[in-house]
Amino acid sequence: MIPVEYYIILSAILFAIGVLGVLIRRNALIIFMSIELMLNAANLAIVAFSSVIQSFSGQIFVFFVIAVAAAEVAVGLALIVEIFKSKQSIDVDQISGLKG
Amino acid sequence: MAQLEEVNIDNFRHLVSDRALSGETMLLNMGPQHPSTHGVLRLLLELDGETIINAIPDIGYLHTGIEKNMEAKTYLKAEVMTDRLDYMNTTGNNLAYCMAVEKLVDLDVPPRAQAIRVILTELQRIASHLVWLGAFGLDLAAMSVFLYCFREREAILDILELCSGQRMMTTFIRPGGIWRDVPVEFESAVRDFLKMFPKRVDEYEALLTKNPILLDRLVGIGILDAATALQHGVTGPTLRASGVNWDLRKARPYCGYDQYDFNVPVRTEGDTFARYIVHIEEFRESMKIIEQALNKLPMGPVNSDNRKFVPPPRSEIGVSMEALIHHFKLWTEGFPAPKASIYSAVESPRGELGIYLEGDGGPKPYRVHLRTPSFDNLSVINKITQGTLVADLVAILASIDIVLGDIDR
Amino acid sequence: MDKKLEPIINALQKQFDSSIEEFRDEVHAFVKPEQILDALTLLRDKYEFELLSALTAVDYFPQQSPRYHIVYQLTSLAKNLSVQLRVPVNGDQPKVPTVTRVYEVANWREREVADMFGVEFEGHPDPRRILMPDDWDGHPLRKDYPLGYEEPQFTFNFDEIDVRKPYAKE
Amino acid sequence: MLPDWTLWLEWLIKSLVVTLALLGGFAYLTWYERRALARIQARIGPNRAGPFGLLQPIADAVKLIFKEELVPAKADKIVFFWAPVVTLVPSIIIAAVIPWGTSFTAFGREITLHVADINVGVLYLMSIASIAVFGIVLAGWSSNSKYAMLGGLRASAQMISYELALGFSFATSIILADSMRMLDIVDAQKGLWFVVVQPVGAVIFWIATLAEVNRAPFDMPEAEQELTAGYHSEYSGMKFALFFMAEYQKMIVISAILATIYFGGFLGPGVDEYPLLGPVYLLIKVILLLFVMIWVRATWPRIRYDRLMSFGWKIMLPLSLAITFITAAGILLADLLNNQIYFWAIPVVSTIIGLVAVVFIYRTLRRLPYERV
Amino acid sequence: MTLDLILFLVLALVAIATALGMLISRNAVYSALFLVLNFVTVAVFYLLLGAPFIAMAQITVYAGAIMVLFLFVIMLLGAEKLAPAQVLPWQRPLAAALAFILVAEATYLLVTRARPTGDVLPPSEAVNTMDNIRQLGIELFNQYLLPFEVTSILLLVAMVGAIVLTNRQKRERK
Repeated sequence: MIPVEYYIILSAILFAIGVLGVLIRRNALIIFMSIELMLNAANLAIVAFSSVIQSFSGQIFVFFVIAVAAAEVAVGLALIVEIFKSKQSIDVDQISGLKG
Repeated sequence: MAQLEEVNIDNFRHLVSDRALSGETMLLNMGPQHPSTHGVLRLLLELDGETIINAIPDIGYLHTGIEKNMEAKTYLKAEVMTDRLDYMNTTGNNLAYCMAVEKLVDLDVPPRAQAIRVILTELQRIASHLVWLGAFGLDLAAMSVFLYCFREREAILDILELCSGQRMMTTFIRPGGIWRDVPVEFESAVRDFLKMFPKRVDEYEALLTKNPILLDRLVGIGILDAATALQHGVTGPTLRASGVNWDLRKARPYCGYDQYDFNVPVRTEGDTFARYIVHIEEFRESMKIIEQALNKLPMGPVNSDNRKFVPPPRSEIGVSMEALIHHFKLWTEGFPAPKASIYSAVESPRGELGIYLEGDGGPKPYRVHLRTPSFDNLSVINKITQGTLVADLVAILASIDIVLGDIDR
Repeated sequence: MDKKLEPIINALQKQFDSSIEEFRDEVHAFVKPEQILDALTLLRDKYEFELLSALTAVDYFPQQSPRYHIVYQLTSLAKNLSVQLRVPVNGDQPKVPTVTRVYEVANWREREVADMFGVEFEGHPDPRRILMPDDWDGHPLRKDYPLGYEEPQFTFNFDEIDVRKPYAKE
Repeated sequence: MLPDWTLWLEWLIKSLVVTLALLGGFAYLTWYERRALARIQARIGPNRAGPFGLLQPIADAVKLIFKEELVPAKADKIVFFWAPVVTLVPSIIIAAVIPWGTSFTAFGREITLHVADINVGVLYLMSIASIAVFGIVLAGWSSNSKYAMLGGLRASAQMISYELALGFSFATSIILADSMRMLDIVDAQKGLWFVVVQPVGAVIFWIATLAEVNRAPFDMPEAEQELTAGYHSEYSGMKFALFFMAEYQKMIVISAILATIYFGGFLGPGVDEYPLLGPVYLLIKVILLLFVMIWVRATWPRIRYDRLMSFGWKIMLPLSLAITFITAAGILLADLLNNQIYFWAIPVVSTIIGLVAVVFIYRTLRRLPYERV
Repeated sequence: MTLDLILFLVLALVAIATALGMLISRNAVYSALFLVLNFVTVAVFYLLLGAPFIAMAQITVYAGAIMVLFLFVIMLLGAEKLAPAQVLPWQRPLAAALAFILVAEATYLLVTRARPTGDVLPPSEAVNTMDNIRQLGIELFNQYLLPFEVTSILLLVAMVGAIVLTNRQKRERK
């Protein structure tokens, strides 16, 4: 028997690591990956709760999150590729201007 | 991918586009060790993704200095060098060289020798086209065709072995005729081949010609128009696939090609598939020529009786003092040729094989230049591959039929 | 001489003052280096010599002037004719204008002649060596190019020759 | 809580059997392919080592083991080492859900003839297939060679594109069987193989698997005439053997999957009485399907890369969507109106759609200037 | 210590280690690979929690599609490594401290305030009660039909957006 708190703590740790990645890394791709990690941490908590209350709603919610994440990655990576092509870099410190 | 430091760009900076310098396009070395460069050819590709911006050939890896070597040998002995030229068309090279020597010293060849020369060179043409077709199929990953083609080529090599004792480097055609008369089995061997081969050509066609994937790979790829082809000195099947009806066998008949009835296959499309079709049709035309030559093969001597240039047959040496002297003189010292130059060309499987031969009155050629068709045919590759994909480059390269021995000499 | 060739040869003689040589039905017309571009353009455009079949050179060493003959073998597909232009070039600093603009096939052929004979083709778009390695010394088809002979290596002189052999040793 | 030790033992033995069968199958598939290719190409093939060359795979293995392994100087050593492993593992574990029989009784217990009977078996196949691409991408990247890189990128783009068509033809059989469990899918085919109901689905599945395992005519990633050997250009020795192994195991596994979801899996006459016949039937089906793969390799030229991609997206994807829809609609109508006519309309309509696709492909071929040839 | 707990702890360790690996790897390819491992581990958690469908979707979509896309982009751009630039000396410790506070806060809030009742189901039981894909599908297509359709439109929009963003020829023509 695993108390659901364990899952929640794990999820919080993973989420915090994701936040840390967004804060300290400058590579736009790794920042993007950190965001994915945070989404995953949230998903994990949702599925854990869903298991506790024995309802499918949580799983369905996670299913939607995964679908949205796929859409987000498609657009986000396209943006990063375009930024790289115009700036020759994906260092977020250098991508500060709003005009290309 | 900024990986320019791996290639020294200084030597060919003027050949690639500006985008290569900024690293926007990729430079890729194709060869000298690469399965589909048909020998040791290096192509420096400038790629945008997989689209070819520039394909710069780099040749010379097989350069053996044949022209220089031939200057150091007598006219008779220099002939063996020509076998090593285009190793897919050895008898054809011999023929070109012998015709050049015959023209330089004004030597006649008896009709039987002419007919045998025609049969052998046409057989060799089929063999060369077979290797072409096999390699072409292999480059498109139709691997069975390769083995089928080599099976048939084997039959031709057997016929060559029957005549000369050698399978590839035959040196069977000699100035003034041929080395010796063909054996009695020759005719039946060639007839067997003629009987078997048409069905095999149909088989290749069944495997390839209407295959949708093959059509997709070939039609409209690597289009070479007639004007560009002539500008680049392209000859042979590649030129004929671009709509120019130019075949030295028809235009300037030699060896009695005018007695035979055959067509010169011409396609106007100029793409890779047209080159394929021309090659396939040439199988059939060559078979026609061989059959006719075999049917009216005249009897008689196979060598000119001009003993000043042609060594006497072995049988005479034992009984004739004069023959012995001629034999000795011709093989040690050689015969003198006039101080003049000639250019003589034949139609090799790849195009116009021209020999520029200059004598200085002595027994050795003063200058031999071999105008080899693959050399000029390859020079067009950059023109016709621009804008195609790497996969197309392989098909185009295979279709223009290069032999590196022919290019580098 | 072929009847159809006569007007062409006459035009060459008139326009470029070229001398004519004939041997076994082949016609050689001599032109000066500075005229070669015009002569080839004339032959290509007016007399339909579409194909430059061969472009090579001959070295008449020890003779100094003209030491080289650059040979242009032209073929007319339309008329089924051939003619050869020869350009005598002086021995020291041999220079000929490039004909790449008239016949593109000359690009590689001229590179080959430059590689083998050291004749410079002025204005050539890609003046690299073609057959010999880039760092090669000398021009092999010149008659004064030293011929290398290699002494046969037998058991009795194996080590002696091995020392002199130019391969990489440890 | 803990399963008793005999169950553990049973699992262990079954996993070992599957793994070893795949390893041995790989070895003898190379022999089979070489012999079959040789027969097609009018030659003999390996016949020196042992009777009929049967020991040839062993000789090859010994050679590869003792071969020197080269690591390119600028390669990423860690990834370069792991890439073959990452390629090989999915090709073995994917076989876990394939049932090779029902069950039989031995040693006083019932032994089921499959390693894992999970109820999302088909989804498992999909997810393992989707991570198989990693090894290839990593091999291409870590070799630090442009050819390998191009091969790796080609492979992954190709596998991702064809996964969709593959997924839809999985979906078709799921709809037909009304379950994602592999055993249920096989059971549903008692009396009627799905290939009869949905022939187009089987064809699409087969074409997509050819692309998925990089076999001719879709062997773009390793097109040796273009990219020397693609992503494994720089590999030698045992690491190369691992890639080779992965490719051939994928061939076997994917043929087994095709046999399972469209050709009735282990079903065959008498399999109910003698469950041990199941693996035999499956093996026969796999061998026949493998032969078709080899046959195709011997006959067809390689398709061009951009055509392959457009074929995947423009033909395979819409076609597989269409047949999924037709199948679902047919079953729904048959259920609602209680009329089997609609069920039998599925093969008819799908075949018509498939023929339309073939005609479309045929019309778009660039062959018009050569109509008279 | 039951078997479940041991399994959980090991997997949790792996998940945290791979997440940290993602965070500190110098090479973006390594980061991506660590993240793939992390996603696979999370998928195993889903299996333990009796959500096999989500687990498989996680592997297929996250590991098989999204991360491959990431790898693609990293390799295409050649952006494995960034040139080192000056880092503010206090940035990293501050970020770490903030992250720690975040963990503490989240744990505290989630565990004390929003305390859910009960434990998660053990795997053996979860398989029996929760593992009903048919039920999941029915619920998805009845109760959540609208969100489902909206998601599909979202995916379509994202696809069009990605294609428009990267379609260079069109822009060059303009």
